[in-house]
Amino acid sequence: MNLADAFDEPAFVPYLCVGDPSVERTREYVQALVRGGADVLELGLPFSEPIAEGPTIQGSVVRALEAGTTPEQYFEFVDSLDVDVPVVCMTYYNLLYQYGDSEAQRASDASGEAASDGPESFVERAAEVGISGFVIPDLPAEEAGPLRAACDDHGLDLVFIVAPTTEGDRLERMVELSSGYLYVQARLGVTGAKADVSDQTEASLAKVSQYDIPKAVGFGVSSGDQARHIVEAGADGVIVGSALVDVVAEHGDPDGDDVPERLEAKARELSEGVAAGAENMAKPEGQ
Amino acid sequence: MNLADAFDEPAFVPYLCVGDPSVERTREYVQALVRGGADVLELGLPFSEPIAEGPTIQGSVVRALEAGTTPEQYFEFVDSLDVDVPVVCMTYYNLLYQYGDSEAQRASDASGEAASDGPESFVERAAEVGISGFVIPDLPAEEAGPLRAACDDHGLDLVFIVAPTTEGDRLERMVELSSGYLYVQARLGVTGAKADVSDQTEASLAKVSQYDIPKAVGFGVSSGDQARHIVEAGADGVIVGSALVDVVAEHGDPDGDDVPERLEAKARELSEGVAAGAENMAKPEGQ
Amino acid sequence: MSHETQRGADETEDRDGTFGRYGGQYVPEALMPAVQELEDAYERYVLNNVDGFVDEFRRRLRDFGGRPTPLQRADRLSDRLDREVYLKREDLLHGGAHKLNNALGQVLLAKYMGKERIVAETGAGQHGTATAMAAAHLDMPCEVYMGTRDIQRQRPNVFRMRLNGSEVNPVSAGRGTLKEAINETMRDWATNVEDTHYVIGSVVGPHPFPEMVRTFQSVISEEARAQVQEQAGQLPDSVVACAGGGSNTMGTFHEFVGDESVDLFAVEAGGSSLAVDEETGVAPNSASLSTGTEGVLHGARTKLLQDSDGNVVESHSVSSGLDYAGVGPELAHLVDTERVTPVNVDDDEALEAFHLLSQEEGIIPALESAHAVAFARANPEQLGGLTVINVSGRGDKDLESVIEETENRELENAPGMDIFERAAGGSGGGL
Amino acid sequence: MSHETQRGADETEDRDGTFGRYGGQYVPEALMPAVQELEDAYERYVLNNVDGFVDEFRRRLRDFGGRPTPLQRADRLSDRLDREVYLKREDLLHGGAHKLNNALGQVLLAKYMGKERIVAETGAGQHGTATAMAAAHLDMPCEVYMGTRDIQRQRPNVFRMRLNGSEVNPVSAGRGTLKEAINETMRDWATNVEDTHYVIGSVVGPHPFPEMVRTFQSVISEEARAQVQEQAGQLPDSVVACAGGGSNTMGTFHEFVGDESVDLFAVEAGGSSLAVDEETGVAPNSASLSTGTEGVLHGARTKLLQDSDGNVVESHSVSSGLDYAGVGPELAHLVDTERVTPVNVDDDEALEAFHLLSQEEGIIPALESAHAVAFARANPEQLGGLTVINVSGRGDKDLESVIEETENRELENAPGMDIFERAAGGSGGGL
Ligand SMILES: Cc1ncc(COP(=O)(O)O)c(C=O)c1O
Ligand SMILES: Cc1ncc(COP(=O)(O)O)c(C=O)c1O
Repeated sequence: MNLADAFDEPAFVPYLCVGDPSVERTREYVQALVRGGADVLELGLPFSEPIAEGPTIQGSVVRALEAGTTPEQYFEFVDSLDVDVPVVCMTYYNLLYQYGDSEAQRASDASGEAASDGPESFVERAAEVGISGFVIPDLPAEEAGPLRAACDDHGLDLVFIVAPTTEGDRLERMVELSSGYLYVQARLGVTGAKADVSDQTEASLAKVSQYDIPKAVGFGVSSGDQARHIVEAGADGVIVGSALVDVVAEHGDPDGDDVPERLEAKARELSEGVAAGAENMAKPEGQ
Repeated sequence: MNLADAFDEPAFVPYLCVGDPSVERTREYVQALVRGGADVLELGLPFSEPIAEGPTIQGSVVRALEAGTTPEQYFEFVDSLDVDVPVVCMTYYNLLYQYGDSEAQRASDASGEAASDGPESFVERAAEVGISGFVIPDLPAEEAGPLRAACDDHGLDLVFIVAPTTEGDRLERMVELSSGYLYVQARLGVTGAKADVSDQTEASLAKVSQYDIPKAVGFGVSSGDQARHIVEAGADGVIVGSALVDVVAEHGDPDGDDVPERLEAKARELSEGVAAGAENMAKPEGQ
Repeated sequence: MSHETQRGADETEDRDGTFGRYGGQYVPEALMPAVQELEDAYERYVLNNVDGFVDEFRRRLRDFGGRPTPLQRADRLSDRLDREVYLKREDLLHGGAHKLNNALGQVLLAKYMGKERIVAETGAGQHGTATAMAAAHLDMPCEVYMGTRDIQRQRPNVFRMRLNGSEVNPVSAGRGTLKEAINETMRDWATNVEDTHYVIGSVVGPHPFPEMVRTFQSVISEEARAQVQEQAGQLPDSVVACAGGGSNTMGTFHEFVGDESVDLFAVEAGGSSLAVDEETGVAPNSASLSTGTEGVLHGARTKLLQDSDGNVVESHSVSSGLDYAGVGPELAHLVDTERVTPVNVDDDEALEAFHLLSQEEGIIPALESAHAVAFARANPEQLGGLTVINVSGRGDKDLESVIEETENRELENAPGMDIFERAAGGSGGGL
Repeated sequence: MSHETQRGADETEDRDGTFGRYGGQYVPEALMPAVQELEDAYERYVLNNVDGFVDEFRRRLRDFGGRPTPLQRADRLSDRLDREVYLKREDLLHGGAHKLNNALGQVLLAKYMGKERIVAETGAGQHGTATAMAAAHLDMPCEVYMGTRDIQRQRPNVFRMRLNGSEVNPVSAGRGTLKEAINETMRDWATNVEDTHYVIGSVVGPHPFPEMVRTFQSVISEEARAQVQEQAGQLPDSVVACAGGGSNTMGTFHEFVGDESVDLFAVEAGGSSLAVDEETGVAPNSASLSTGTEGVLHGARTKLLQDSDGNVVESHSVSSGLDYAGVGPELAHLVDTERVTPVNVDDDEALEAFHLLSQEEGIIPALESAHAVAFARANPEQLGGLTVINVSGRGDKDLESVIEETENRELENAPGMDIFERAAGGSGGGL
């Protein structure tokens, strides 16, 4: 499914890290999110150095790694996922970079030269399992050439994050390189649920409003109310991670806990917030 | 009593530190030593920095200071001592130097200038209580001018220690300055009982044999046998400290222990050793 | 954007802050403007001495830092190895390690840039203390991130940072060591990027850090190269430095890179074994140059210790300053091009060299630096007739751990430490 | 025998190794030949540079010791005190204090004299570690006497001596501190005088020690006098140094003694009070210049803390390196002649100055040196327009005790140390 199309109406984009606490439970959670109104899924592939994440998502990543989640398991999981919304893979560049090096190959070339052939194999495999695009927080436009090319080859989108600090030429270049949507970072810092919507949000949206690409706002969104405000401010989508991971973090007995129910409820709150915002936008004040 | 006269026959010179464990007990001990055959008494006045003493005598000095022994108590003790042998005061120079400064005087002159008038008052007081002479281990000939003069003024002897390292001009000068007897140090180092008599002893005695002053050997003598050997080697006296202090160190209940008896027995062993050596010296091998 | 280094052309550096296949700027978008601002400031102040930055830096290095540090002929080591051995004495720099060269440079640069706050990561605490000292000296508020485990292991350095007025922020993620502290500092920087400068502790991180840190540290080889020629009348046949991130390494090598006759040895921590335990995701070593593979870590493409998926593994070394899974990109490149020879020594050899230098030269080296000495000691024939070894720091910070590690092993030459029991027994006193 | 000092006439010294009414050679007869042999060797090698002793000494001070040490303008302290404040950075000398100047000189001299063994006393452990380093460097067996109590209080320095290959002999007599360690070292020397040299740790003891140690330490003022003229274009109006035995003091003052316009302040440890408790025989201070009286201690006539009988009392200071009941005879004489002004600061002021220098200048000073800073801080009007303060050592050795002492007081500016609990609590992590 074309990623950009998912934003025809303002979209709710939940994030979860795959493998926390297990791949099987992630499946239940994802289904709950879809039931709750998810329009796009950002699914994290856990990496050992999640430098763009705050404590909540870090914790989730650590649990997923401790559960032994590997890129291959991730791909199989997405492959077997029976949902009707596009999936975006969120991870860090080293995992793309390493993918496809067999251990044998690595051992035969301990010097590290030519051990890696870049992100090509990873993208190929992602395409195979039906992934629509990528968000790679440690890959700025400057270093994205090889991945952009591989994505183009395989018809995948590459989503860039526009930070409050992004301006001028860099902004131009990033918008140019971005496909699917623009990830508009609502505040400086790292991921994490906050009680208010940053003042930055409107300014950030304003500076990209002229570009013809869907804009999804993330970093710190935690309530339906916030989601509504963001959409009212002109966003085409709202990305929510930590507020959902907070629910996952409370998981208990795999057969008995109510995490899926609570995830679904939270997702519904958020997606309804998005929808309410969209409705208001149809009114006069709308841009 | 003239100190030199005490060495007409080879003399046994025991040392004890006054005030260990109390001035009163020292009195009993001293009487026991005299019963055991002491010809001269070296009585230590305890000083906080006994740098020439080994662990045994250090221990005794510390106990005496802890018991609160002061120079004035020492003088009163010697004054009241009812024995028939000359007493030599063994202590360190700072106590001589400070004596007679009243606290009031000191306080009125906190800068320290002219606070001390040298050893004069100390020597005067020593003469008053009947002390015959001094051994001051940290006062070499080079620094002894003022004390020598004060001793001359009051008719007291000043005994210098000739070390194994003392030679040539310094030896000459020390013999010249010395009166009463020469303290011949048997070995390098500090006081302390040893199981053998140092090879040094004979050499040390040989190097002073030409001088017309009694020679008493000390540092390390602990048995009657050693005492005999030393006298046979030409000594006019044998000084014994640590071996006696070892006995004192075992004191117990002040009314019930047998320290005086054991001191007397040890003194008898030593004085008999001295006497036996003297007898052998009367024979042909004698010098 | 291609930079000329301060002292002439640099053969190892390509365009855009890369060194051959290594380097780059793999950082979150929020940091890119800061990274670029830093590139500009680096060019302006450090490379072009605008506003007299370089003059002030050098003056402060001298007056505050104690530069130049001596180059000392090691008499007994020279006898033992039967060749001329010279020691570059970075242990005498203020703070006790080469780290101040960089920390002072960066804090001063932050001041020139108008930044109002410093953050830094630290592992063993050496970079943290150097940064705290520089920040106190230059009146800049400073916060240092440090793993909770390292905080407990490196108490004296924590005290020193606090005494210098820095905040120390505990990081409990992961094993609570350096790698996590770097992650956390990046997060702080990403949050406060507008008024904050991140003083990174080695020649790692996104461009321009690797080049900039190397430039600040190159004062080591600048001095050493002149000193050895003055004292010995010749260039050395070899130069030896330990390599964790590689800042003392690049600092010691840089001015010799163009001297083809000089062999350069980067000594990594072999730890207890060179293998990686895939099961536990732990490498019992920190030998990323010798055994690592290419990847992206902390903002740069470089050689690193990782599992087959690309997750970074925990490294290990008896020396916490070498205990890092990555290495500077320039050093990785110099190894690929065979200009630098990567070697390693294990924990035991490093401890033995620590004792050797302490006993025979009267210099208690940092355990990091002891690795360099250990390599020289074990491989004298590779050194040529004259070698310069960098003593990157002093060992005061390592006393407790050396005693502990020594007790657990059979080491040549290690002195006994029963003195404390003897002193407590209260025998002593008297001869 | 009267000596000329190396650098011209010396106005404070009279014949026979006395300074006015102070000095002399009050030692057991067994030591007199050794003391005289040392006088001869001092004249021969140190004063007359026979066999190139002085050249070798200076070369080793440079290459091994790290001389010259910087003279640094203290920017923030200058602002605070509203005058020019310069710091002489002896904290950067190898080993972390000025002590090496003397230890290296004496161990080298012992070598020139053909001695085969070194003994030394130590209190805080700074002189012991300096001697152990010098002995390792020059391949001389070394034994250091140290009180049992100091051994327990100064663990890191004990480790360092052991690591340098020295024996550490516990002394349990008395309170188990410096005074007893000196006594015991004298005893060892008296026993082994023929092949052994006693490396005394300050400008105390029998002649020629006070003069010789001062000569070795005078490199401090030699450098500082030239540096201040070069950097500030003038002589200072005052020079400030702490005084325990007085070696850093005399070293810092010596070359300025002839400069009549320069005020010299010797800062003693006021401890908790300037009184002496006659009852317990303890002085809760170490201010022998300010409150001591003339007497004989450790081989010299000087000012010392004693009771009315002449027994030496135990001194006290928060800074163990100042915790000594005597003081060098030359310094006592310079005080009597009013060339040097004796002053003192108490424990609290010293601790506050410790924190001030750590936080505002990025230099963690030894607690001893903090006394000098504390005096300057409290009495800026006495300093004139430009002052030089000697930072005699670094504070790494004092970290634990400063933390402890700080916790027991209300001090201006002291940083909190709850970091360890926070780190143990394991919260941290994340922003
Ligand atoms: C003394 C010392 N040497 C070496 C290192 C290793 O760092 P680098 O490889 O960056 O020089 C450290 C790091 O803490 C250190 O403290
Ligand atoms: C750093 C430092 N300063 C000063 C002193 C005091 O000694 P002195 O008065 O001899 O310089 C010591 C003694 O240990 C010391 O370690």
